[in-house]
Parts: sequence; C-alpha cells; structure tokens
Amino acid sequence: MKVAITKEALDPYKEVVAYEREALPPGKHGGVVIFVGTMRDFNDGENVRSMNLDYYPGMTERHIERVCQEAMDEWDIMDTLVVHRVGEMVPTDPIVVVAVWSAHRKDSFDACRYIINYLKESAPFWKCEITTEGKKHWVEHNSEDPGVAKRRLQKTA
Amino acid sequence: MKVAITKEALDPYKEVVAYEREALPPGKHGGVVIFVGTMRDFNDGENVRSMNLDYYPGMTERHIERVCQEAMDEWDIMDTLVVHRVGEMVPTDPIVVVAVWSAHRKDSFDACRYIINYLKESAPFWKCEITTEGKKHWVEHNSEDPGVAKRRLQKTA
Amino acid sequence: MEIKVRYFASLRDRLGRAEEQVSFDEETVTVADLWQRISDEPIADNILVAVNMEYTDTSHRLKHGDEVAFFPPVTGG
Amino acid sequence: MEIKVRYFASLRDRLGRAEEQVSFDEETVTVADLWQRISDEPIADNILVAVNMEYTDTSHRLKHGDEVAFFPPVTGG
Repeated sequence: MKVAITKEALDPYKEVVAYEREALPPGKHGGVVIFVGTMRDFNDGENVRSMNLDYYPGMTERHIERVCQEAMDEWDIMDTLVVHRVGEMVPTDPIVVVAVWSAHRKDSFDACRYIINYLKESAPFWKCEITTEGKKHWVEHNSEDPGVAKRRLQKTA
Repeated sequence: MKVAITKEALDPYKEVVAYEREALPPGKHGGVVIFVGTMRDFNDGENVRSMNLDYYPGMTERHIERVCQEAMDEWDIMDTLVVHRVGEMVPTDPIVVVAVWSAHRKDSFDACRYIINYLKESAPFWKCEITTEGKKHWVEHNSEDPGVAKRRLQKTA
Repeated sequence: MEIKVRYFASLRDRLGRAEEQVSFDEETVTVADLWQRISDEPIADNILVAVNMEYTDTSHRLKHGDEVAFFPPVTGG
Repeated sequence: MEIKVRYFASLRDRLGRAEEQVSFDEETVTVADLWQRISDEPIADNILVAVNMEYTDTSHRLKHGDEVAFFPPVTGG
C-alpha cells in the first residue's frame, strides 16, 4: 500500500507503472482498476484562474491509509496506490490517481470506487479558488454532496 | 469512441494518454476510469508457455463498438476507449485496456465495468494455450463464468 | 449464389481450413444446407453461427455474397 | 502543559497564523478551554477539531505534548 501527497505535477500513469514494478509480484494480478481525477474548467466563476488545495500533512495521509486498509479488509484485492496532488493547480492538471490491483476485477472496481469516494468527499483537503485578480476564495462545500463530509465526521467523532 | 485490436505489444497508458489528447476536449472531464487486464500465471497447467488469442476481424470490433455505444446510451459518459491485444502473449503482458471519461465518476465506473464484463465474458475471442512442447489447447469455457457467453448469445440470436 | 465461409478457433483446426467459397445453384439455401455441404457430420450443439458478422441460427436463409462464420463458444478476451 | 495548535484553510487565514504553542498551568484542560485561550469568539458550529490527527470534539481532555488542529469542513480532493 502506498499513499503519497505531492506538490509537484502529477504523472498518474508513471506512478502506476513505477509502483506496479516495485510492489506487485509479476503475473499474479489479473488486472488493475485506475481512477484519474483531473481539474475541470470552472463553470460558475469565470474569473477563476487556478485552485489551491490545502491539506494537513500527516493527518491527511494517515486517514487515506486507513481507508485503503479498510478496502484491503473488505475486498479481495492485492494492493492499492493513492497519489494526490496539493498546492496550486490549473484546469486539465491531474489531481489524483487511485489504483487497485486484484485477481478479481469486481473487487478492484468496488475498492477503487470506495477509495475515490472517500478522497473526493471526506478526506482532509480544502479547496481554495484563486481569481484572475489573485484573490482567494475558500470553497465551503464539497461539490458532489455537501452533506457527506459532515455526516462522515459526525459518525467518526 | 475508439475500438482497436492489435497484434503488437500493448502499452495501455500510452494508448490512454494519446486518445485523451486526440479526442477529449481539455478541462471538461472530471476523471477517467481505466481497467488494464494483464495475463496471469497459469495455475492449472504448469506446462503452459503462452496464450494465443484468436478473434474474428471485423466482427469482434463491431460487437465491441456496439457495447461501447450501449454504455454511452446508458450512462452519462463522454467517451470510451478499448484496445485489445490478440495473437501470442506471455504472462505479465497487458491484454486489454478500457478507459471511460466522464464528468461524473459514478457513471464512468459503471460504464467501464459494463464494457470489461462484456469483453471478458462474451466478446468474440477464443483462447488457445500453448504448452512448453509447442502443443495447442483450445480453452473450452470462459474462466469466470462458463455460462455467461452462451446465455448472451442465445439472447442475441 | 456464392457464399464465403469462415471458421475460427478449434473448428478451424478441426476442419483444417480458415475459409472457403461455396457455390449453390439452388435459390433457397439456409445455414443448415451450407453446413451439409461443408461436413458429413451434423453441426455440434455448441457451434455458433454468424451471417455477415451478426449472430444467427441454422434456419437463417442465405443470399448471394453472404459471409457465414462458424465457431465454438467464445471464451472472452 | 504545552499544546501545539494548528489551523487550516479559511480558519488559518482568519486567525492570521498557521500554528502556535499554548501553555497551561492547569492540570485539566479540554479542547474548549484551549479555544477560549485562542479566540474571544465562541467556536463556530462547523469547525472541526482533531487531537493528534484524530477527529474528536471540544470535550476532549488534553495532555502535555498534544497536537490540536482546528479547521473548517473538509471539501475533499
């Protein structure tokens, strides 16, 4: 299992290939399910130039690792990789890659979806939009489901 | 939509990057779900050296394209890519890559799984194992579910 | 009428050929008639047939220029 | 006891600092007590708290060397 946060530009497939070579026994997994998340154009604020993603060094990794371990416990999978970019990024930049290796593809699909749902909804990241004038605007709610993060935190607390 | 069959060694991520650059408008998709299928070690026949995958040129592509179109109709996805290797291959070789781009990750997961299930269970391919002595042995049944291919064909007929 | 016939996988190996042309003088020819010309044995239960790359069955009536394929159950990729 | 306090995202911007050390002479100190030392305003309903990188609530009792973090609701990656 590998969880990494990077401030550098993310090459998702380089990460997958490197980790597979390093950590997976050759010829044992039947497949890998990968999700690559990319920064979209902004639909609402047309004067937004870039996004700055804040995180809590140490805590963010720990909680992602825990969710990957949950996935390893829940499904019959061989290994997981998460590399997440933080800091300033612009539309079309890859933000995150999740890869799940398994002998059984159903399990890798389910596990990969579980991990990316956590990352997108509940992981300790904070989005800040930066306008063309250089002003910062903190995003208040998760774009997909504003209630999810809070519900999960209440459950955890 | 792109469906390709190749006799050459398959570099799945090169295919994904090239097609995304060529066909996807930048900054519009929020993510891509990818499945890469790899040839596993043989568990049963230890004297098996390689696999030869047969297909029906023209029919195989047509039926995969139809299933990709079904996925485009069923889910809110932007584009699909399938590249499938045929001919002789050895364990650890990538066999197939399926990529589904979407603004909504749930839809890309569902569509990608639908397409790979078809490819693995019902697409017009025939597996032939080649022993270390160079003998050919045609695989009789799909490894995951021997009944699926036949059921689907009966339905289609 | 002229029919192009193709065989795949184990059936191709068993018949010893990948494809052939078959000619008919009759006007009404089905896939079953075609198989009778190809082989002395009855068509096996599990053999699948496609005409012009679409799955069909042995009652399918052929026309000039059709491509007919016979193959064992697919095993997926 | 010494407590390390960290702030993230909009809360860090609002307080104008990313982290600080806070000392207590008292033996019994909760997260709520800590917040009182940090700010004159009551803690906002939506502010989350973690002690040693685990989510908790303001009734959590602190010990020497704890790292306490306050932050707004996470928005995901």
